Amino acid sequence: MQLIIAIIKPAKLNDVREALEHVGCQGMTITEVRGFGRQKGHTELYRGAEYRIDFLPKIRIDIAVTDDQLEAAIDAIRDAAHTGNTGDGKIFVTPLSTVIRIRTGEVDKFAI
Amino acid sequence: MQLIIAIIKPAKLNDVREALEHVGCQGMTITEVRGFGRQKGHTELYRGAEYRIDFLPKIRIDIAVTDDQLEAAIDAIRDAAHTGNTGDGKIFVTPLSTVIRIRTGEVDKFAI
Amino acid sequence: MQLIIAIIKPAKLNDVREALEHVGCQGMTITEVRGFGRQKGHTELYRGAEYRIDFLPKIRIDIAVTDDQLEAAIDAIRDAAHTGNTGDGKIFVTPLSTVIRIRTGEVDKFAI
Amino acid sequence: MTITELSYALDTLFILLSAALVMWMAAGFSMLEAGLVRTKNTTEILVKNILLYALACLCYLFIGYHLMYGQAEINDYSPNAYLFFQMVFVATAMSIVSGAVAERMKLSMFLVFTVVMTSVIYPLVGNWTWGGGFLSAMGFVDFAGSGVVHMAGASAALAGVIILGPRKGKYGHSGAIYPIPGANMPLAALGTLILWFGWLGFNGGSLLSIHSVENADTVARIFLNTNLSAASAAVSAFIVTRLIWRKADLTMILNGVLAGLVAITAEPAAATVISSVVIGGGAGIIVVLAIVLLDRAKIDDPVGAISVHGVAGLYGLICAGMTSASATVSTQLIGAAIIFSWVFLSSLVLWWFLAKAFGIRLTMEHEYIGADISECGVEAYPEFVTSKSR
Amino acid sequence: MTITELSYALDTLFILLSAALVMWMAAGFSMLEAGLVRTKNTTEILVKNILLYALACLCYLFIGYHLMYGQAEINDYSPNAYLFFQMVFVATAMSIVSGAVAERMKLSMFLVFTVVMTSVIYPLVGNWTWGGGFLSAMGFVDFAGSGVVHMAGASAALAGVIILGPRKGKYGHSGAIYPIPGANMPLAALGTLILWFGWLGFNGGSLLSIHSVENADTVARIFLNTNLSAASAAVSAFIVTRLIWRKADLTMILNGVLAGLVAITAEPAAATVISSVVIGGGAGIIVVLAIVLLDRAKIDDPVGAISVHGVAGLYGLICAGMTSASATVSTQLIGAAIIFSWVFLSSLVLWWFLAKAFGIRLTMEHEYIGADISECGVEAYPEFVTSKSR
Amino acid sequence: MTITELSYALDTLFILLSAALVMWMAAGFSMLEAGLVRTKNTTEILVKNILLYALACLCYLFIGYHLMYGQAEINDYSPNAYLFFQMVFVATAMSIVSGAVAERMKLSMFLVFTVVMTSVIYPLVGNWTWGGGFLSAMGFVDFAGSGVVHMAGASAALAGVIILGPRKGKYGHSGAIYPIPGANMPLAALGTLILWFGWLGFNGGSLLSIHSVENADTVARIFLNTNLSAASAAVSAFIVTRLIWRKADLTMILNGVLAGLVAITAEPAAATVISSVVIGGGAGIIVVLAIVLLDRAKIDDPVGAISVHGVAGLYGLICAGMTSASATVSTQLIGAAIIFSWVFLSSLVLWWFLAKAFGIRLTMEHEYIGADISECGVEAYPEFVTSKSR
Ligand SMILES: Nc1ncnc2c1ncn2[C@@H]1O[C@H](COP(=O)(O)OP(=O)(O)O)[C@@H](O)[C@H]1O
Ligand SMILES: Nc1ncnc2c1ncn2[C@@H]1O[C@H](COP(=O)(O)OP(=O)(O)O)[C@@H](O)[C@H]1O
Ligand SMILES: Nc1ncnc2c1ncn2[C@@H]1O[C@H](COP(=O)(O)OP(=O)(O)O)[C@@H](O)[C@H]1O
Repeated sequence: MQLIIAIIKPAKLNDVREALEHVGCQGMTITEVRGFGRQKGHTELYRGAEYRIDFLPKIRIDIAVTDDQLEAAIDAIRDAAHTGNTGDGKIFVTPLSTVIRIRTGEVDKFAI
Repeated sequence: MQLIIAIIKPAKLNDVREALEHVGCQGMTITEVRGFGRQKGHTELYRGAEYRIDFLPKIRIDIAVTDDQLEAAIDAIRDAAHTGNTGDGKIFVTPLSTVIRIRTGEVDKFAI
Repeated sequence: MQLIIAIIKPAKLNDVREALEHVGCQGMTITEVRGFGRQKGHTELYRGAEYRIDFLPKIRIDIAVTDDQLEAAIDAIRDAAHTGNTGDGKIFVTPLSTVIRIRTGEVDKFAI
Repeated sequence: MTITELSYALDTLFILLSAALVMWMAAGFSMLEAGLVRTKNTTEILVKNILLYALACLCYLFIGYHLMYGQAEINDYSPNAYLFFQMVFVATAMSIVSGAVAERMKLSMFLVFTVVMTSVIYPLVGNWTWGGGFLSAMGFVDFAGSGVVHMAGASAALAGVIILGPRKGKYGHSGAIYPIPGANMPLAALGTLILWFGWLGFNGGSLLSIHSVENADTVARIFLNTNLSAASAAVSAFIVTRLIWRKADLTMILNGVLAGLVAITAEPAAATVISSVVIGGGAGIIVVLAIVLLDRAKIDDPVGAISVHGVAGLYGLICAGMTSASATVSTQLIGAAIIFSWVFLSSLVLWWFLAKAFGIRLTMEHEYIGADISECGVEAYPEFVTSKSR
Repeated sequence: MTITELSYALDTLFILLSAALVMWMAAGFSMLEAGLVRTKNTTEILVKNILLYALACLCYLFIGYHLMYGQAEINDYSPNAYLFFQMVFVATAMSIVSGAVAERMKLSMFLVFTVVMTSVIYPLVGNWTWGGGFLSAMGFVDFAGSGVVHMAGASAALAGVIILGPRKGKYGHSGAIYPIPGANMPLAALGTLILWFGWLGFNGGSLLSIHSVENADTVARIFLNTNLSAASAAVSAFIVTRLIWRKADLTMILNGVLAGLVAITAEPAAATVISSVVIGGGAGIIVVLAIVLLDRAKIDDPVGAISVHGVAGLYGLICAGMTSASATVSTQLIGAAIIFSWVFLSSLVLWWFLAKAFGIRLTMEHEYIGADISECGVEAYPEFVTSKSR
Repeated sequence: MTITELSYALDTLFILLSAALVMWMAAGFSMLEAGLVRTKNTTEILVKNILLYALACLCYLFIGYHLMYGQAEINDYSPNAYLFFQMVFVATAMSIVSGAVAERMKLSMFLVFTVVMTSVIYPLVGNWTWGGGFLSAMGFVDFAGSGVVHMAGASAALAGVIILGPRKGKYGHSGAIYPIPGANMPLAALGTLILWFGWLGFNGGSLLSIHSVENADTVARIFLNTNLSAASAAVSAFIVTRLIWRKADLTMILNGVLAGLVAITAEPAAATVISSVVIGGGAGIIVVLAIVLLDRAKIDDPVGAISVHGVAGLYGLICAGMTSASATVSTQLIGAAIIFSWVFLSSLVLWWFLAKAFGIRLTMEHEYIGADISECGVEAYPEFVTSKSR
């Protein structure tokens, strides 16, 4: 099993969620994060002093998938989150050794 | 070493924390997240228009453990977070290659 | 490729970001989290009842690096986040099998 | 144009502006209570406060006023100004209840109670004291309503809290008390300051006349004393809090201010500046202790309404027995007992009946997700992440 | 000192305090609108509200007042009190516009519109009705401005919304309507309560005189009726909302309150208490339906200003045709049509011209990141995580 | 009932309502300051504001008033109304200090300073100017307190800031200036609008009499001019900000409004509408520049109190030298210098003594975690995640 961590633009959350549901992913966890990267931040002003905001709002999606779902899920995220502008975000994949569903105690692929 | 990522109901945080302390885990990091899964969301109303909220508040616990703590920690979380209703959450485990305590520079199992 | 997860004191975010840029890391994602550990929390008071706050504000930095950047990045974080007091935080490293840049579709080390 | 006409106009203006200030207290209660409940119950407490104000006005207009004053003869100022002033007073009594039963009561049952309270329960008390009834005949003094409005509201609240029980998670096994911090301190402070401001109209306007030198002096004394009692209570509540817990607990100071206001309300005109400072100072201390003791007694009152309006109201009535020329402490105690008994018992019966017949408490599930979603469908800060996506 | 002098002083005081309450309504609109827009547009709506108030005062002083009243002869009270009272009224009309066009209009263009609206468009309507112009000659009645202020403001807003289009993401393909919840319900409730309070001065002060028994009685009736209409509208809006959606939608109740206030404004003095309750009750129902229908018609009005001030304003004018002795429903309809046509058409031309010449809408990029950053450079809660690091 | 009685009553009512509006300014300062500090210092600034108001009332009652007015002979209105009005003025002066020293001063030391400031430092200035002292004898004019209240408060604040030093992280090595954005712009805007509203009473009430045609006209002029100066300053501050930074910085506009209010306060009665607009316009520009320059000079004033009340206060005194018939610019400058010297130096000595003897600054640890937790034990939004678990 694999854990996909996707950092996307907040505006794309609904599209990505729908794309993921479409390829059979029925669970995911999202976090409001701030990203730093090539995308330029913006300047803010406070009482005559300007300052840069480099960390921009992003959404992080954590989604555990079985090995055979992996490719479809990645493709779904990439396509749905894509705008072509800097700041579209990244997808990271890391292996999972165990997955447990707390309610039933089911493990691994039955738990995803 | 392993990193346990547990998604639980917010109401269960205190119980889980106590259960983890009980099995010897003295550190953890929590994040307020939103989960999407089998648990139904609810309908909200705004100026005559109804809309669904599918993402429900959850707590994510990240906890690094040594390999021999792993099983006890997982059991502790599973038992403490269990209510039997949908939305109880999931536990994911992923390997850690390195752990460092910033204050002392200690590494790996001494750093957990 | 490796994913570094660093938990640091909020006051150290700017220093750590600069140190990371210095060693060539141009992207990172941060999350506001709460940490529980050896650092003592504090007591709060509400209408005559005292209660402990054990979870303290921390910043979590997620940063994907290539294998050869790993050491430099870890050192940068450790040095910049260090104050010597409890609560300085921890660094965890976990392997990444895939990295994708959504904007371009580039993968792995080209995507970092 | 005659001088009597002008006096009529002046008194009418005075009453109307005072009434407007009392109306504005509705915003004070709304903000105070919204600040002291948890986020998940914020929208609902706002709905309750606005609807109780609206219902109180209507019920009092059609029923309560007639019970309270019958056919009052009013010649010195506009009768409608008088009606408006009395009307906004009722809402105050009811606002006290909403805070104490917050976070766990069904909106519908609260509104039913509001109708009965403002149509019947409160107007009868008002009649006995201000409508020429037996309490005033007895010599009982309650100038602007420490008892009639505040203690009465608190008595109804106490009955409600007893029938309702504490919020889930407030009290643990073996006597543990868990604080449930409110959501928003700036709102609570704003609400308190609104109440302080509005209270000048509440107490000042209760003289209902300013047209002579004597009355003008009395009104000025009332404004001054009301302000001083609140100020003094703020300081004494701060000192007690600091002595006991070594910290300046804002919510205790806010409750102190309100207790000072409630306490002076029974007789703001007769007190000297010194006695106002003393009365307020006592109120600030008493309310802090009352809050702690009620919490120990497992009376769960999220905003401290019972301590602020009930305990400090009773204390104010007793003080009035000392400062007022016409009353004695014992008459005041008897009057207080009568008001308490009537309001508490009638409310208890009503709450009990509603509880049996329909249930007054939210289901556990609804209490858990919060009254905002279950009763109103709107969260306090509804702009969730997904809506940012547009 | 003569009795006439005293009467002069009393009326002046009455007008000044009423005007101060109307000034305070600027805070009401600010908070209401800040509560109903998204966080990313909060600072900008606050800037808009403060600047529109400021500009309205200045433009009206230098231009609007002269157009509206020419050389008014004022003897019974201070002419400057009158000027101040009229001045703060203008800002109210303009506040209505800011809410409806929120979240997508350029600040600069909004300010240009403000200048023209408060210098010319509104003063002409005022002149026709209150400055001795043809509408009053016709028998058209609008005591405190259901039409002149509220419907006029809403007409300008409607024109703006039509030229501007809806917020991005509000309406989907194939008729889908997406709610865009506002950021902060406590602020919205506070704003509404401020407006309720201030409206007593808005309607009461419009009599401009309290010095006789008759006038004092009229002012008292206005205060009472204004309050009752709002209360009744709150209850009826609640009932409708509860019946249709089974929930107590706070924002609908708030809009109900405001609709009740707007509706009674056309004739708060002639109505009996019963008719005030009925007028308010109708307003609360109408506004809920209007909001839903306008949304279906893809008129995107984030705060409901067009329904509250326009639809309920028109309804209030019609009601005045029934309660007032001097007006008929048909005169009222004709008057309403004239006001609407003038304000709507002149605004439409102006908005259209501004749109063609300079563009009135934020760029898509700016709308997306929010007007706070793009127009003001300051977020509503600017203390971002990195600043905590110090 | 005689006409003199009625006049007495009318003036008393006028003063009491004005005083109530000034009392309400306490809420304005509370919200403004709560909006401009960081979240971690919000509860504490609320505590400070409420306690300073309460202490100011008590200290002035027992000590300050006697120093300031001795045995004043008052016949035309109720002496207690006068006392109440004077009392609420003192709190205003002290509120200015709390904002400037925010986020780093110990609560206890602030309260000690409050006692001395409101018992002695301020009352002496008041005595010299309004109590028949040498400044008034000299021809110095300060109608409602641009100097006596505002510049005095700012001078005490400046001394405090100098002894206290800037907040940690505000100024970097080699002259870097880091903005420390405040927590809550809607609260800051609300606070400013409350102050605008209350200021009408502050300036208007200062005439202390409305009973004649002349006085009524003067009060009306004061209301009008006060409002116009604020409106004009809002616009000019906006224009300057937009020209320099191309953005509409809300906090600058808010400070502009306040500067306009402060500036007109020295002589709101003599100014024409045109000169009020000019005075306000100047104030709006000056305050923006002052804020930037003070920041460069490393005077760390989180809310801009020194610029708003000090710089605009001085400017207002100078303007009064031009608009007032009785004063000259040089008398005004001399008066300003005397007020500044006395308040600044006595405060400096007091702050310095307190700093040496007890320490006035929070420890670095406490400043870092925030005064809310270290001084009050209550966070501004204390409902942390773990409490959701119940
Ligand atoms: N090395 C990295 N580790 C973790 N997160 C990263 C990394 N690089 C980028 N990100 C995340 O991806 C987001 C988008 O990256 P950015 O460089 O701005 O745009 P793009 O990927 O289109 O070039 C960043 O805001 C950040 O949240
Ligand atoms: N595949 C997944 N990847 C990441 N998080 C998941 C996944 N599936 C479920 N979750 C998380 O677990 C929570 C509970 O899952 P849910 O399906 O609602 O209940 P249950 O696990 O009891 O069937 C979700 O809200 C979500 O946060
Ligand atoms: N085993 C762990 N797993 C995950 N996070 C941890 C763990 N131990 C500590 N942390 C995080 O590191 C932070 C600092 O740890 P703490 O024990 O307080 O200080 P120190 O590392 O200096 O001894 C904690 O607040 C928590 O967020």
